[in-house]
Amino acid sequence: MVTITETPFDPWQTISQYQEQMQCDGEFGACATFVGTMRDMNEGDEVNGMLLEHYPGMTEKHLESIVANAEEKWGLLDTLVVHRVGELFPNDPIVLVAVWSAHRKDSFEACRFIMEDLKSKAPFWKKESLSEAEQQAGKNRWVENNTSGY
Amino acid sequence: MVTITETPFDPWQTISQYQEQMQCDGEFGACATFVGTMRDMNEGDEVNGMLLEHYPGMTEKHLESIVANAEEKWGLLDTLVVHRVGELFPNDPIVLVAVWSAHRKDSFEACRFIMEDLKSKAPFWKKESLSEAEQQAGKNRWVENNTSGY
Amino acid sequence: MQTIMTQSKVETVMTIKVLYFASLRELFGREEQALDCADIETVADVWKEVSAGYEVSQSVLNSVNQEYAELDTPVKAGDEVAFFPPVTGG
Amino acid sequence: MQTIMTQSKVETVMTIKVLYFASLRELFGREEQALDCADIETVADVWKEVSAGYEVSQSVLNSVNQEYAELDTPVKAGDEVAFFPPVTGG
Repeated sequence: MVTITETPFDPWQTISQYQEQMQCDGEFGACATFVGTMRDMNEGDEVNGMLLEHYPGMTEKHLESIVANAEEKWGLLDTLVVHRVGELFPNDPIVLVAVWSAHRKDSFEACRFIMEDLKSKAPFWKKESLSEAEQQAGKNRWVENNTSGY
Repeated sequence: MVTITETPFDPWQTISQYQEQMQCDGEFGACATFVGTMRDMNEGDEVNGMLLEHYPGMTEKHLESIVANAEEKWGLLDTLVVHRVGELFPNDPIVLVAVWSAHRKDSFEACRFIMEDLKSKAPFWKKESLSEAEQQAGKNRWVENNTSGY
Repeated sequence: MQTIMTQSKVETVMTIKVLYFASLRELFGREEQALDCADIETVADVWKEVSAGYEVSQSVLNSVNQEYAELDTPVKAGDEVAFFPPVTGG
Repeated sequence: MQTIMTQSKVETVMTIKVLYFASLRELFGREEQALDCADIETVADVWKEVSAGYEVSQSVLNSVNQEYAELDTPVKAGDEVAFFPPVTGG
């Protein structure tokens, strides 16, 4: 399942609730997850807030195609992707990827694959507010590139 | 932190509670986790229950050295390992590894490294009960080898 | 993708919907526009029409109908074309 | 690792504590024994004393004082030696 949300979410509660309604009890031996969280520093600067923009429609389609690719490439039982958009603050969870499979190799590899594809291709854009003064003056900065995760 | 427990645990609640008392809010941008869960099938046979034996003392020491090795190799902010022992049933969580770091590459790699080292070297042994009848007759089987996760 | 339309509505479809995101939205000062599709054959033609002389660079990505596309990807009436910088989600 | 002991307690330490786990515990029918350390120099010597003729194989692992060891690892009085099959946790 892929969800884009403007509402802050608790990643552990979200996984827990999702897992409870899954239909593969007893089948999954492995669950690999990744949670990306907003830090209060980036490139040496203090960051007070962030605006996360996306391309409604294309973003969902792209994430669903990433998940479909992963499910085809590995033997997965279920996959959950949640991504926050809108206004975020330090310590807010940004993204959650959880992958369930029978054996650990598949969920480990699929979870990392989904995150890397999401970071490099899913249409999201981050704009950072570096200080409250700058924020009020509208002097924010777009993050220009994601670093590689491999 | 490394914990061996005979008590069933909820992995998501355990991570959530551990994270709340961590002293690195705003610093961690990444958390990779792995949860291993007992399946109801193994090697084609239905499995009703499992006894997980360990070597008290050596197991804890070994897990702590794995965590120390990972923390030395990657830039980690915090690490949590929980492993169940005693009598387990299908769908019970067996092991939880959670790794927090500033960037995703470190937590992804360290989480997988810890799991592989745990599976190949930490002194735990699984004995499966294949059916209730066999269980009552004491005819259980030791799992002989863990499969590779790479 | 095709629907039966009355004659009066055909006119509205003879345009291309162009979207801008993030820094490109701010640069162009708009998030969306309808472009007459006359003389438009590719994404590059769309860019030339809307960019007011800005050079297209490696840091301008594009999509056609919500799929990643290239400058030489064909564009026709009714399509949705978007321009945006490298993505930074996750 | 060394503690000062009264003369009367020295005797108890002139043994090696041997532990068995999992299928080896069941095979030997015991989980622990104290072995007189006379003539014991290595893990292999311990195995010979306790194994009643069972061949040591690749599927028998061992540890000395809770660290993985080899058959030729030295063993002395007061040490804890364990034998166990390949591990299957996680």
